[in-house]
Amino acid sequence: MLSEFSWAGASAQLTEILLAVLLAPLLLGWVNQCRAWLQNRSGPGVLRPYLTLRKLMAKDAVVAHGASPLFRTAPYIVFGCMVLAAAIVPTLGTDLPYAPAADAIALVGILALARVFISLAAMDIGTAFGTLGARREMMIGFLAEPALLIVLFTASLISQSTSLATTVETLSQRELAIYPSLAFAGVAFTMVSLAENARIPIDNPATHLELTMIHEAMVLEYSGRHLALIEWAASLKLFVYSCIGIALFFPFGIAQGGDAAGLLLALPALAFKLAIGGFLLALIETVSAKMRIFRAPEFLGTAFMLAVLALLIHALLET
Amino acid sequence: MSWEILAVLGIPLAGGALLALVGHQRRAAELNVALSIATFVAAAALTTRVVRHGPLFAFSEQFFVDSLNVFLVALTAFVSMTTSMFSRPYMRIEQEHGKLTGARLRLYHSMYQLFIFTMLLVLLTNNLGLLWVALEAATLTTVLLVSLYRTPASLEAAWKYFILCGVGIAQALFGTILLYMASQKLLGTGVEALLWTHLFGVRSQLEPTILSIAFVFLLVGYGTKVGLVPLHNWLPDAHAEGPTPVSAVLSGLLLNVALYALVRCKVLADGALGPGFAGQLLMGFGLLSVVVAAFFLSRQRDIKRMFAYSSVEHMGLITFAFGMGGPIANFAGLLHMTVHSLTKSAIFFTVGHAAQTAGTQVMDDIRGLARVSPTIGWGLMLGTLAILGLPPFGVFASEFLILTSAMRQQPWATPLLLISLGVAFAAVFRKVQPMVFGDTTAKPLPHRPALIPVFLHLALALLLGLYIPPYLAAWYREAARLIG
Amino acid sequence: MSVTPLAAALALAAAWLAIAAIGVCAPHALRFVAKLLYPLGALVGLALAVTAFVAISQPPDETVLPLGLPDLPFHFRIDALSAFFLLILGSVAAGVSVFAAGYLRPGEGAQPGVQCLWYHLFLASMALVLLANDAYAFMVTWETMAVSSFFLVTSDHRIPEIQRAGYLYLLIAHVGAIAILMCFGVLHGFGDYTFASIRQVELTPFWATVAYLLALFGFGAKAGIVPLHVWLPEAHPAAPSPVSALMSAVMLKTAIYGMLRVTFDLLHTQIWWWGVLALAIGLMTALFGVVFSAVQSDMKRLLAWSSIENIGFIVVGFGLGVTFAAYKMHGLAALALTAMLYHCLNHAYFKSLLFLATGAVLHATRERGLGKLGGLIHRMPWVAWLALVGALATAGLPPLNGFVSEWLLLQAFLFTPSLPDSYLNMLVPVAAAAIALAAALSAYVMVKFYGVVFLGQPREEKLAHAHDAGLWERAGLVWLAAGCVLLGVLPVQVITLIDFVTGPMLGTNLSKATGATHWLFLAPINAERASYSPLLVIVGLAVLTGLAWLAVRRFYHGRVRRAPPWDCGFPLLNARMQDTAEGFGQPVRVVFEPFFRMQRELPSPFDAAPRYRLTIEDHLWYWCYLPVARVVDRLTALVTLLQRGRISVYLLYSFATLLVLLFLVR
Amino acid sequence: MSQFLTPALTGQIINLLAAALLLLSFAMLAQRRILSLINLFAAQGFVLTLSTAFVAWATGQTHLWWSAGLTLALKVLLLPWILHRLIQRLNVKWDVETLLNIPTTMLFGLLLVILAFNLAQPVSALAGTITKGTLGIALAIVLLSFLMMITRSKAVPQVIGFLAMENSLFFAATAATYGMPMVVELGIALDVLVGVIILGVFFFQIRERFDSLDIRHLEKLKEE
Repeated sequence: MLSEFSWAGASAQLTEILLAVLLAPLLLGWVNQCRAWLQNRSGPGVLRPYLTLRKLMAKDAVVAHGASPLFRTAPYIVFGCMVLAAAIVPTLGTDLPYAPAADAIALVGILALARVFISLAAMDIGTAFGTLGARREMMIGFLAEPALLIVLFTASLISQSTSLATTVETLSQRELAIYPSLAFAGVAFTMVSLAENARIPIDNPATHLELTMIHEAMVLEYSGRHLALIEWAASLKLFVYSCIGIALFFPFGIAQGGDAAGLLLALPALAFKLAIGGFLLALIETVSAKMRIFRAPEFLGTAFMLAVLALLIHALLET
Repeated sequence: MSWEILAVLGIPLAGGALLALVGHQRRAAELNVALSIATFVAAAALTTRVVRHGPLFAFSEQFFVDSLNVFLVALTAFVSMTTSMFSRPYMRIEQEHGKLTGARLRLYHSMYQLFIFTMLLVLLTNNLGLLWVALEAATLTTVLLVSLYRTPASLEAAWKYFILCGVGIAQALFGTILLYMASQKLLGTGVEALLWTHLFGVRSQLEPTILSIAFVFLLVGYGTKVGLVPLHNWLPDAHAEGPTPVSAVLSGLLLNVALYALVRCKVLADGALGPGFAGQLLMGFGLLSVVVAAFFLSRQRDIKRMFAYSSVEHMGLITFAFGMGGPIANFAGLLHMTVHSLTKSAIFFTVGHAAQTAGTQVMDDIRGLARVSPTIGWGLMLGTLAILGLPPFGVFASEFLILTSAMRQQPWATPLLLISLGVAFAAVFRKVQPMVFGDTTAKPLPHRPALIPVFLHLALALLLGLYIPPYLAAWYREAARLIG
Repeated sequence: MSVTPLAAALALAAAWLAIAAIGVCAPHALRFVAKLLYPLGALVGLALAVTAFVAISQPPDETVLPLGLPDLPFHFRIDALSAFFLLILGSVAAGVSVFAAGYLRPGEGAQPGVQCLWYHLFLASMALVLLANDAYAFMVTWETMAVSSFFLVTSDHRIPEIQRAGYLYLLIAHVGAIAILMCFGVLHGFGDYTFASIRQVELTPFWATVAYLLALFGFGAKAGIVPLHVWLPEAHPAAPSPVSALMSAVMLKTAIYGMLRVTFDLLHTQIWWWGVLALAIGLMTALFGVVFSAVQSDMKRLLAWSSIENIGFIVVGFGLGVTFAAYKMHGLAALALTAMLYHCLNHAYFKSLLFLATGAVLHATRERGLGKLGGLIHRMPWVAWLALVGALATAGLPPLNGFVSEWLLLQAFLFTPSLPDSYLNMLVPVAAAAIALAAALSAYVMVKFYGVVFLGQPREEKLAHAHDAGLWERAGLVWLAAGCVLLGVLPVQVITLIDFVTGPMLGTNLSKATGATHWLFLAPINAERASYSPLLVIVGLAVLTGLAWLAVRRFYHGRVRRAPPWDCGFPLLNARMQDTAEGFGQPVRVVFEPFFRMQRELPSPFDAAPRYRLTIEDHLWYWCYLPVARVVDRLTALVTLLQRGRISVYLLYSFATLLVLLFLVR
Repeated sequence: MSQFLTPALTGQIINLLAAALLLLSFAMLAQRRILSLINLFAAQGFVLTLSTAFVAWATGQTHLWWSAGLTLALKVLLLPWILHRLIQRLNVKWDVETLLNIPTTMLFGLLLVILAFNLAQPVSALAGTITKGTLGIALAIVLLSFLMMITRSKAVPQVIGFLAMENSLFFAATAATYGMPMVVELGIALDVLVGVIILGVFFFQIRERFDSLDIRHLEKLKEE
C-alpha cells in the first residue's frame, strides 16, 4: 500500500484536497447560518465567508512596525498545515496515496505545528492582546491536544492501526458491534473540537471583548490577505475536525479503495453528514453559554479524563 | 652487617645531636633538609638492596628488614624529606610572625631529626621490646614538638597527648611482657625470645590464652597511637595545636608506624589463635573509627582539626582492611597507607600556608585562596578531592579495593563504610570549597611557599591511581603476603 | 596497516587529553586557546564521530591497557552500544567546540587555559566512560567526568550561588557514584571486575534486583530523574553555555548508557516490574520537568528543566523496553529501545542547539532573565532563526527530529495491550496519556521560551544594540540545526543505524522484527499498522505553502503598508504590556498548582511603588533532602559528646575499652 | 643458692612483698596529700627493689640484680627527689581533691582486683617462674594506678599514678618472666626518666600559663 502509485488514487487525493479547500468556508457559513436561524435571526447567508475572503484578499495588508518576517510567513504555513491535514483525513475514499505519509499521531503533530506558528506570530508584534491570545491558545492546546490524541488512540486500538485510512476501513466494515469506549471518545472529541475551533463555550468567534477572546486576540494584528489566509485556515480546521469526527464515529458511506462509484456515492453522504454536524454544532453553541476562561481547564480536563476513560474501558471490556 | 641500616639510623640521630647545638643558626633549616635528604638516600639504597637480595638481618638479628617494613622505611624517609623542605620557608614565616624564637627553632630542628630517628628505629628493629621503647621515645619527642608554641592550647594538647599516649603505651608494654612470657617457654630467656623473627617462627605454638590477653593489651596500647576510636581523643588536639610540619608527619608517618607495630603483633596473634580473633577486633575498631570520625567531620571549625579527623577515618579504613586480611585487602591497606600519607601530608602543607595567608586556622575566615595564591588554593582543592577518594587519585584505588573486597568478605560492613564516606565527603567538601573559591582581601605570603612537595605528593598519588609500577606492585604483594 | 576503530577512539580520547595538557600550559593565551585548541578539539570530535559510525556496524572489539590496578588493568571495549553514544558525543562535541571557539571571552570565569583543560578532560573522560570495559576503569573515568564538569560549572566561582550549585552537583554525583560502585560489587559475584567476567555471573533474582535498583539510583542521580534531579536546574545555568550544552546533551546520556549497559548487557534476564518502576519514574520525571520548566523565568533554568523532561521520556522508553524484554517480546522491546535511543540522539542535538543559542543571547545582552529580553529576532536574526529550529524540534513538532522519537514512543505504547498482564494493560493507557500531556506542554514551554526571548518588543533599552553571533558561533549553531533537520527527515536511515545497537542487546532489532523497511516510510511494524514519512510531510508542507503563496501573489496585488500596531485601538502601547515570563507561565501554575511550593508577594492597591514577587520552589527539596540533612546534623551533635575535653573522661574511655576487651577474651 | 630456703618459703616471701605492693597502691589510691603520695611512691619503689633483689637471690638471675639496682637508683632515690624538688619549687602541698570520692574509688579498686585475679589465673598457671602467683597482683596494680590517674584532678598526682603504673609493669615483668632483657630494661628506664623530666618542665609551663596545676583548666580543646 505504501509505494504503488495509481492515477485513480492520485486523482482521488487531489479531488479530496480541492474539495476540502473549497467546501471549508461553506461549512463555516452553514454553521453560522444555522446559528442565526436558531437565534431567530435571518443570518448572513451561507456564502458570506467566501465574500469575506474575497474582500480581505482585495484589501491592502497592514503590517505593524516591528513585525518580523515570521509574522508574515506564519499565515502561509498555517494554511499549508491545514490543507495538509485535510489531505490526510479520509473524507470520500480511503485510497489516498498521500495518507501513509502521516498517521493520526502525525496529524495531531501537524495541527500542533499550526498552533505553535500562529501563537508565535501573535507574540511577534508584542502587543498586550497578542501575547494574551497566544498564552490562552497554548493553554487550550496543551489540554486539548492530548485528549484528541487519546481519542485517536482509542480508535486505533480498536482498529489495531494508527493510520486513519486503515482505521476508517476497519470501523466502517465492522459488523455493528457496540463500542462503549467509542461513545466516551465521541463526547471527549466533541468537547475538544469545540475548544480547538474557538467555539462557545470556550471561545466566541464573534466577539472582540478582551476577557473572552482567544483566537481573535491572536489575529488582531493581521489584515488583508494574511487575515484571509488565517480565516480560511480556521474554516479548514473546522472542516478537518468534522471530517475526523465523521471518519471515526460515522464512517459509513466512505468509499473503500478507489472505486469511482463509491466516490460518487460518498460525496452526498459526506455533504449530508457535514450538514447534520454543522447543525448540531450550531445547536450546542446556541444552548450553551460562554464560560469564563478560568473554567476552560476544567472543561478540557473533563474531556481529557473522558478520553482516558474511553481508553481504559477499551482495555477493560473490549480486549 | 649493612652500612645502609647504620646510615638510615645514624644520620638522623647524629643530625638530632648536631642540630641541638646549631639548630638556631640561620642555615639550620637547610641543614635539616640536607640531613633528611641524606637519610632518604640511605633509605633508598637500603630499599634497593632489600628488593634485590630479599630480607636482611643486622647486628645479631637485632635489626631486620623485609619488604613490609622497608617499604614503610622508604615512605617515612621520603615524606620526612619533603616535610623538611616544606618546613624551611614555613618556619621562617612563623619566626617572622613572631611565633617562635631561635631557641625554640633549635629545639624544633633537633627534635624533628630525633623523631625521624625513633620512627625509623621502630620500623627497623626486630626486637619487640626495643620497638616499644622507640615508640615511647617517638611520643616524647612529638610531645615537645606539639608544645613548641608554648601557647595554653598547645600545652593542653601536649599534656593530653602525653598522658593518654603514655598510659596507652604502658598497656602495650604489659602486652609485650605477656608476649615475652609466652615465647620464653619456647625460646628460653634472653633477647632472642623478643625477636619478632623468632617469635614468627614459633607463632603457631605460642600459648593461646596468653596471646589473646597480650593482644588485647597491645591493641589498646598501640591502637591509642594509631588513633582508633575511642582511643583517639589526643589526636585532633595534637594535630591542631602543633606546628603544621609536625601535624604533617604525625598524620603521614607516626600513625602508619604505630599501625605497623600493631600489624606485626596481629601476625603473631593470628599464628597462635588462628585467623579471626585479632582480625575481628581490628575490623571492629576500624569500622567504629570510620563511622565516628565521618560524623565528627561536619562540626569542625579549625581546618587542621578537621583533617586530623579525616586521618582518624582513613586509619580506621586501613585497620579495617588489615582486619579483613587476605592478599587483596592487605594489598589495599598498604596502598592506602602510602597514598594517605602522601596526600594527607600534602594537604597539611597547603593548609599550613593557607592558615599563614589568612592569619587564622578558623575555616570561616579563610576565603578565596585560589585568587590570592592559586598554587596553594588548587593544591588544597586537589588534595581534598584526592583524600575524599575521588578518582583518578590513588586513594580511590585503595578504597575501591577495600570496598570491593569488603563486599565480598564482609557485606554487612559495606553500607556503613559507604555511608560514612558519603557523609565525610559532604562535610569536608562543604568546608573546603568556599575556602578555595570566592573573593578575599588577604595578602600573599612574604616568602615563596615551597609547594614543590605538595605537587610532588599529589602527582605520586595521581600516578598510583592510574598506574602502579610492576615492581611496586610485586613489592606490595610480597608485603601483603607477609601480613597474611 | 589498518587501524581498528577501538584504537582510533582511544587515540582520539588521548588527543583530547593532550589538548587539555597544552591548554593548561598556556593559561592566559586566549587567542591561541580559543582559535586553535578548541577547533582542534572540534576536529577530534568529528573524527570520533566518524570512528563511531564505522565501529557501530562492526563486531565488538576489546583491548587492555597496562594501566590501572595491577590485578585489574584498564579494559576497553567498543561495541554498537558504546559506538552509538560515542557518535552522539563526537558529533555534538564538534559543534559545541566550534561554537566555544567564538564564545570564549577575556575575563570571564577562570583563565582560558584552565577552562580548556577541564573542558577537554571532560570530553575525554566521557569518551572513556563509554569505552570502559571493567568496573575500575568505569568508575575512574566516571568520577573524572564528574570532577572536571564540576570545575567547569564553578569556573565563575566568585558568585556564591554558583559555589552552592557546584557543591550540590558534586555531592549528588558522588552519592550516585557510590551507588554505582555498590552495584558493581553486587554484580561481580566472585569473579574479578572486568565486564567480561561479570557477564558470566548468574545472579539470583533477589541480587539481580538489588543490582538493578542500585544502578537505577546511581545512574539516575546523574541523569537527573525525580527525585534526584535537584542539582540539574542549579548546575546547568551556572556553567558556561557550551558546558551546559555538553552536560545536558551528552553527560546525561552517559547515565542512560550506564542503565542500558547494566540492564541489558551485564544482567541477563529482566523482571517485568523493573520496567514498570522505570516507567513510573520516567513519567513522573517528564511531567515534573515540563511543568517546572513552564514556570521558570531564567532561560537556562527553563532549558535545564526541559532536559529533565526529556530524560523522563528516555527513561519511559527504557522502562517499556525492559518490560517487553522481560516478557520476551523482543520485537516490541526493540521498538521501545529504538524510540529511546533515537530520543537520546535528538535531545543531544536540539538541547545543545538551544543552550548555545542562550549563550549567544547571554553574550549579546548580558541577561539571563526572560523578563529583560525580547525582540531579539531583529537584532540577532541568525541566532533567532536557528533557535527556532531547535525550539520546534524540542516541542516535538513534525517534520523535525523531536517528533520522530515521540512518534516511535507512542507507537510502542500502542502495542502494550498485547502484554500478558492485564493490570499493566490498565496502567499503560494512563501512561500514554501522561506522555501526550507532557509532549503538548513542551510545545507550550517552547512557545514561551522563543516568544519571550526573540519575539515581541525589547523589554530593555540596552537590547537595542545587541549584536548577532560571530562566525564561529554561527558555524556551531548551523551544524547542530542541520543535525536536527536531518535526523528529522531521515528516520529510516537513522534507525538502520540504531538496529545495530538493539540487535546485540535483544537478539532482534526493528528491521528484523518488521521485515524489510521502505526507504521513504517509517513503518515500525507494517504499513497497515502505522507509517510516517517526514520527507513527504515536509515536501507536502513546502508545496502547499508555496502554492498558497504563489496563488496569493498571482491573483491579488494588495500592497503591504507599515503602520503602528492596532491592538484594539489602544493608543499608548509599550513593552511592559507584553506578557512577562511569569505571566505566560500563569495557566500552568494554576492548573498544576499542587506541583509547586509557591510564595507570592502581591502589592497592595495603595503601594506607591507596587512590587510583585513570586518564588517557586520544589516540594521534593523539602520532603527528601532537608530531612536527611537534619538527621545527619543530629547524629553529629550526638557524636561530639564523645569529645568534651576532660582528660579523665578520655582516660576512662581507654580504661573501659580495656576492661570490655578483657571481658570479651575471657 | 642456699639450702634452707625452700621453694614454698620463697613463694610466700614473694607473695608477701607483692601483697605489700598491692597494699601500697591502695594506700596511694586513698591518699590525699601530695607529699605522702610521693613518699608512698618511693616506698612502692623500695618494696619493688626488695622483691626484685630477692627473686634475683632466690633464682640466681644475675641481670635481675642490675635491674634491682636500677630500680633503687631511679624509682627510690632519683624520681622521688625530683618530685620533692618540683613540689617545693611549685609549692603545691595542699590536699588533692578527687573527682570521685575515696570510698567509691576503693570499691572500684576492689572490683578491679577481683577481675585482675581471675583474669591472671589461667595465665599465671602457664608461667614457669616461682613468682607466677604474683602476676595477678601485678595486673591489679596496673589497673589500680590507671584508676588513680582517672580519679585525680591535679597534674602531679596523675603523673605519680603514671609512674606507679610503670612500677607495676616492672613488677609484672619480674613476676612473669624474671624481667625483660637488659637492653629493654635500660630503654624503659631511660624513657621514664626523660618523661619525668619533660613533665617537670611542663609543670612549670602549665603553672605559668594557667597559674594552677589543676588539669580542669585543660579543657578548652573540645567539640561543641
